[in-house]
Amino acid sequence: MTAVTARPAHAHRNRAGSAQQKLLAFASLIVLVVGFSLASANFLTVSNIMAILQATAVNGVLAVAVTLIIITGGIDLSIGTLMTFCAVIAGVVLTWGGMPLPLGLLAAVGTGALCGLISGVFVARMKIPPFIATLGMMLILKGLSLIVTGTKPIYFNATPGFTTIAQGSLIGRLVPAFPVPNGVLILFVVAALVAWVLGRTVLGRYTFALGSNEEAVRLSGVNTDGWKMAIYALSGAICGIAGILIASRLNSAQPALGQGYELEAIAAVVIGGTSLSGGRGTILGTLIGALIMSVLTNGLRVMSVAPEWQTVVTGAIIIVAVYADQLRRRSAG
Amino acid sequence: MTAVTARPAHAHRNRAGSAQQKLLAFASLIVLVVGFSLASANFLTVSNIMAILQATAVNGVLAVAVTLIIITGGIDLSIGTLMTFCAVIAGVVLTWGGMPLPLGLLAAVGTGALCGLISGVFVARMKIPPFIATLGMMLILKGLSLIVTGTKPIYFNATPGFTTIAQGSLIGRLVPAFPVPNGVLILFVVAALVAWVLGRTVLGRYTFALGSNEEAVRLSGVNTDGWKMAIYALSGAICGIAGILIASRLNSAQPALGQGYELEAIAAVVIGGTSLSGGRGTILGTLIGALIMSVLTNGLRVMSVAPEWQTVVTGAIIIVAVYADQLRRRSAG
Amino acid sequence: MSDLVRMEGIDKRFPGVHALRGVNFDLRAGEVHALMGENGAGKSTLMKILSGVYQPSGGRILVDGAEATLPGPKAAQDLGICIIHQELALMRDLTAAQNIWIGREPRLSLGRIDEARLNADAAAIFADMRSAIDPRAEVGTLSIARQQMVEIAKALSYRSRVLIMDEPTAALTDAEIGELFAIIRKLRAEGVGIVYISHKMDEIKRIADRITVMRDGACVGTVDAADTPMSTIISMMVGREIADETVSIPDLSAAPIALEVRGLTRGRAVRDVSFQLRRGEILGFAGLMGAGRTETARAIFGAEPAESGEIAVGGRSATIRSPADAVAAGIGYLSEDRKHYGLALGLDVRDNIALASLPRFTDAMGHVRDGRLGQIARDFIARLGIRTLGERQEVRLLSGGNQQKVVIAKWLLRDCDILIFDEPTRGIDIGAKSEIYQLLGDLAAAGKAIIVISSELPELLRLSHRIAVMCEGRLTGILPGGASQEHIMALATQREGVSVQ
Amino acid sequence: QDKMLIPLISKGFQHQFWQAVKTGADKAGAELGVIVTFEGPDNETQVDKQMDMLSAALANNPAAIGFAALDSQAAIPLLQQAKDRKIPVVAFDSGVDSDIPVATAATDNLAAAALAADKMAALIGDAGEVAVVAHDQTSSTGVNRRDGFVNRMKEAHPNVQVVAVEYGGGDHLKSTEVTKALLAAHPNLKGIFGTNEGSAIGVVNGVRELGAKGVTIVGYDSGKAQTDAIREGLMAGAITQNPIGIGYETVKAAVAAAKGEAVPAQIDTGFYWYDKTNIDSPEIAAVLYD
Ligand SMILES: Nc1ncnc2c1ncn2[C@@H]1O[C@H](COP(=O)(O)OP(=O)(O)OP(=O)(O)O)[C@@H](O)[C@H]1O
Ligand SMILES: Nc1ncnc2c1ncn2[C@@H]1O[C@H](COP(=O)(O)OP(=O)(O)OP(=O)(O)O)[C@@H](O)[C@H]1O
Ligand SMILES: [Mg+2]
Ligand SMILES: [Mg+2]
Repeated sequence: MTAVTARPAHAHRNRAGSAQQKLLAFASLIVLVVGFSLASANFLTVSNIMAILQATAVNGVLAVAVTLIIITGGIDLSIGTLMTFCAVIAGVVLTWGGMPLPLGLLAAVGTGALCGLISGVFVARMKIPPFIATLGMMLILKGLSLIVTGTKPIYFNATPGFTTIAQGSLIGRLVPAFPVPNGVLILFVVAALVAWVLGRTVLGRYTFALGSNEEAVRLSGVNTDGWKMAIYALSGAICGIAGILIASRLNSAQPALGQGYELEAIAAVVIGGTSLSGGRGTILGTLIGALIMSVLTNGLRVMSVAPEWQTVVTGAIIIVAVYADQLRRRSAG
Repeated sequence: MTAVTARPAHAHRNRAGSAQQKLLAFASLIVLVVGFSLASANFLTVSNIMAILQATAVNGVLAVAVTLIIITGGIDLSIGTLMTFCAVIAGVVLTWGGMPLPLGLLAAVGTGALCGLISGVFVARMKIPPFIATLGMMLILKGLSLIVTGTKPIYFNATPGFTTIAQGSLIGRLVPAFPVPNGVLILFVVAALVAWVLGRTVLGRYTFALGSNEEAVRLSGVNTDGWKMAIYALSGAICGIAGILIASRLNSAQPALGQGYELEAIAAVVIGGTSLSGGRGTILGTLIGALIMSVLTNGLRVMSVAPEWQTVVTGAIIIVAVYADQLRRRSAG
Repeated sequence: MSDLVRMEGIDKRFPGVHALRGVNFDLRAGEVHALMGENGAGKSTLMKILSGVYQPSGGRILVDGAEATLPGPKAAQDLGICIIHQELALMRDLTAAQNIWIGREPRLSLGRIDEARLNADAAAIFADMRSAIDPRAEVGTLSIARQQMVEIAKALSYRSRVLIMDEPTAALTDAEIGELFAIIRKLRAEGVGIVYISHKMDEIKRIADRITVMRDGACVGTVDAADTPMSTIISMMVGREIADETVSIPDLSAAPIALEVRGLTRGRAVRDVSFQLRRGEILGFAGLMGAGRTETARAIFGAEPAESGEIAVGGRSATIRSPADAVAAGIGYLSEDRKHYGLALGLDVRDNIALASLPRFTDAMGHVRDGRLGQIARDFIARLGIRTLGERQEVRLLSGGNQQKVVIAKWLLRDCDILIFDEPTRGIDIGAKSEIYQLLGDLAAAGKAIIVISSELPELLRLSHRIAVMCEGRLTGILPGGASQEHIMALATQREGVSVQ
Repeated sequence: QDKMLIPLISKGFQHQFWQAVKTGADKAGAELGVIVTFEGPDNETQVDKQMDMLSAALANNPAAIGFAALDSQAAIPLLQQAKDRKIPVVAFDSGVDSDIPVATAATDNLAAAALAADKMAALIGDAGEVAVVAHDQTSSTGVNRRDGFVNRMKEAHPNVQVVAVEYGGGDHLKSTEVTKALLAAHPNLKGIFGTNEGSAIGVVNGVRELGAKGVTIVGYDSGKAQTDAIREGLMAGAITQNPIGIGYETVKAAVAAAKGEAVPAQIDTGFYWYDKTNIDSPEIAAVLYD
């Protein structure tokens, strides 16, 4: 995964194994699911599976957002507080402003894109290291959320249907036995879209190219700064979606929430096999990483493991899961 | 330390300009100090300066520890909880075990080195990305601190003189007008030692080389894994010192504290000009970064800025300070 | 004939370095204009200015007679100027085809990339070049030679009017060079102006119409290639004559065996390779691109340990699982890819030279004796003629050839008994080259055992006491020094079906 | 025969206060022969994490649930689910804005903090500048204790000015630095109120490190460091709730509700002022923890 080394010597071999490789990436996840099912009869129930999926939605969307940034070789610490800020703006528009629902959603996504763009300007134009630029943004947005709301949550009681965005279940209406929450549906749609952008479009191509060798891309005559800003803006817009999801889930914009969520999202990305040094990564991996995280937390809770032991076991399993993945890749390489 | 600084293109100018450059690196810090002094008469008092210095001690030591790791191109998220775990072990040895003080200190530093070594094994031998390896360690150590203590703080009332380690003032006894707390003295000693290690010893040389191009170092016949583990162990030992400092400051090992400290320490390192992609960095920069952070927090509080605005302003100033540094470097070539 | 490009009085200063001093240069349509000069003379810098990468500190650039400003690579591209950089500028995580078309992807609706066309177009260019590179292969997995082919393909894809090639053949073997020249001739016939930088004299003779020689950042002169003898050009470059020596093969039958390799195998790249190397011997390795020479060397060195086979050093069997093992056993390996495997670009010259030998300059406390190291670094700088501001200059700021010399210095300082040099003179100027040949000869005479892998047959013939030839991962034969090129080529193309097993 | 399962979803678990609640809950669990689990997020902002915990708790088909809501509204869908599945919910620590919980075992934080304000005013002669080092700007405990204190001062002690409210996140070290900055900014400060254990200890540390004289410290909750500080006279006194009682009563009510017995809707577990004089009295000693 280091930019230079550990690359399989032969490109063909690389590709032939890739389908099989992706299947194997599920391995850690499946081992976990099977393990918890054996350990507790309450784990593999429909309602608990739905709870796990619901718990994955917000972190998953954030992880998808930050995957984009990480593939460019950057990092974004502001995703958590940006999510909150977008939720707050939705609250301002809907509850305080009394505007119709679509406008609120648009405001949240637009705010996300704008803030992402600003981070992008810091990073691309002003050449501030992404860590610092987004650390600054994290603090600024955290403060702004508190300032705008006056440190009190904004509730969405005045907006009928707001909670169904994440909590309702379109699928459940069709297949009552399988009431997948809309939040999860949205996660999958967002993930599919971003995977498509990454895999098929120019923006995606430049995302990988920037992470691989930014100078080479610049020397090829590409407007690297512009594209980078676009990527940050897109990522910000996705954080806006995460903001809508969490607001809908909590029926409120909680201004103090958000910090710490970036770490979890980044962890999901890295567990999913995306390299922090940029240039490689997949959305599928990120989804699996996010699922591993929520299966782990939920499973340990359902097993009624003491919280301090939950922490220890989570840490150990994350290491083991990534190590197993590492071994697999090495043997596949 | 000269060996170590970010190097401009020209060796001669480098040497000639380096003193001036270092002075300039202080610029953001000095601007802040001057600004706050003008804004509030209560800022530049001896006791407030001592308070700022004291507030820098723990974060500064952690930042020095993580500087080593960052220069190798890695990251360490476990420094905060490792600090706590070391404090807890000191508590176990001193308060529960009733051992003499030096043994407690040794236990803390030894625990730090051992945990650092384990992270090093994860990273170097098992090729787990540092982010994941140390995220896992962070969780494991967080849980272990709670488990060992039974979630209750361990107090050091039974160890006379324990609080003077950080809170006493050797200098104050000699120069009563300038009662620099021992904690700060320890920070400076640790920083000087690490700067020496980085600038003058093989370990330091390999630290930079690993961050610059690990594969080239490996292909030079260097046992890169071994050196990397040594660096992580050294960094862990320094976290042990931070653990002693915080325990001495609070006269207790608080098992729940620690998470979140890593972000602040890493921020200090990056503000100090060390690149997260490895290969370059200075301890002096890290110290300045840590000072900038504590001057900023203290100054805004002394100015009685509303807490939510403190957050916003801190974020903005961090961005501006790093941007100014960026401009300075660019103009320096 | 009107000038396509005219550079007048170009000046370029880097902090502390006056890299170009009032250089004049012109390029006509339909010519190959060779740019020559020692390492660090300023060739790459001049061409980076022409391609918009650097901004000149003084002077002006005329394109089609009109003054042009080139604030960035894109501006140069828009004027039809394209460059193949000396230091490969590729995105290693992308495929060959994606690299070639970066910034100009064929698009469908919605910003989608027409991947099929992208690959087909790339395949067409490779086919034109008669190169067997898979457009879908990830560039990071390709050998340095193939990466260079990708760079060339990328430059060709621009169909530009001005094509600058900065040492395009440094890592190529004769076969590919032949194909490249065929392409260059075709482009020349189409009226493209080509700037060609190379340190390989024979190439210049074969392809150049005019030659401009640079020295110390200034222009020495421009001459017609056809009626200027090489010796004149060389003396213009280095200010002296270069003696054209030939190898004298010592009798080594009594010398002890330094290295013995038996049945070394690693995947398809290295298949059952066996040979012996005596002390005092220089064993050359010849082969076509991808023949497996680099892979063999890396297997011996433990960079990618072999799957099977034995290695004996000094008569004793050695277990080599890592480069550290190899170096401990007295084997050194200079990689063909200096940027990724040879140098820590962010460190200075001194630290790079010291990288493999630090423990020797360290006291019991772990303290590095920097004074001594600095002295040694300065010695090497003088001895190899490394053009640098000093031993504390960052290596990434050195010219390509000078970087190569730093890697050589690193291994010379390590003082291994067995030295494997993979393309040691890649990008090194003719004067320094002959000095390095001299140096290798001296090392052998002093009892070192040396393996030289080179894609330049003249170099191998000039250096080697014996020449091993590889093809498709197998060692197809070992010839005595001074063997004929035909003989070597026959072994190098001895494919499996043909060879008698 | 399976034992009843009573999960308690709290607002935290690492802090001593929550550990004391857990102690009480475990005690009741042992006495009543039920299994009690106890869990809470890392900090009081993580509303959605608490929802996930509640979901996981419901997955285990508990007999009843104890719940300390970080945000009442956010929990309503899950509480509704509990109600539909006939799982009684007992609110603890702070109430839930809903009729779903069958009982609420909580401290009135507003009133408790008002008591702290009265005590502080009395200690500083009913005049002068005071400040608050709070543990959280948004959680209900943080907000209520801050507001209870500040509002009481405004209403009943007009000569006492609350000149600053700062937040230390309940982190001992951060609260120490906050206190030192407060003292630098307001040299005339006569009193500081720390709104939970970490904040109160931070205030004590900060005052001690600066060697500031004449600063009256009032704390909240207990724990060894606080009781020590009170005994040594560094801290004038503190409010303590009855966390052990909260835990105990919560489980007791949950078990009763699960058995279909009637439970009182409000269980006031009370709060107390303690200082040097009454710290060892049996009534106070019973509600302190360390
Ligand atoms: N960015 C830079 N900063 C400082 N010095 C530089 C920089 N780029 C090049 N130089 C210096 O300018 C001089 C000319 O370098 P250039 O790369 O043009 O040489 P060259 O003729 O291409 O040599 P080679 O044959 O080795 O490739 C060298 O002394 C080099 O060290
Ligand atoms: N068409 C191809 N695309 C990608 N890799 C190839 C191709 N053909 C051969 N290879 C790989 O090239 C490697 C052998 O290259 P190696 O670098 O050892 O050769 P070499 O003789 O040093 O030649 P050179 O360095 O000049 O390319 C093997 O790993 C082989 O699998
Ligand atoms: Mg060059
Ligand atoms: Mg090769």
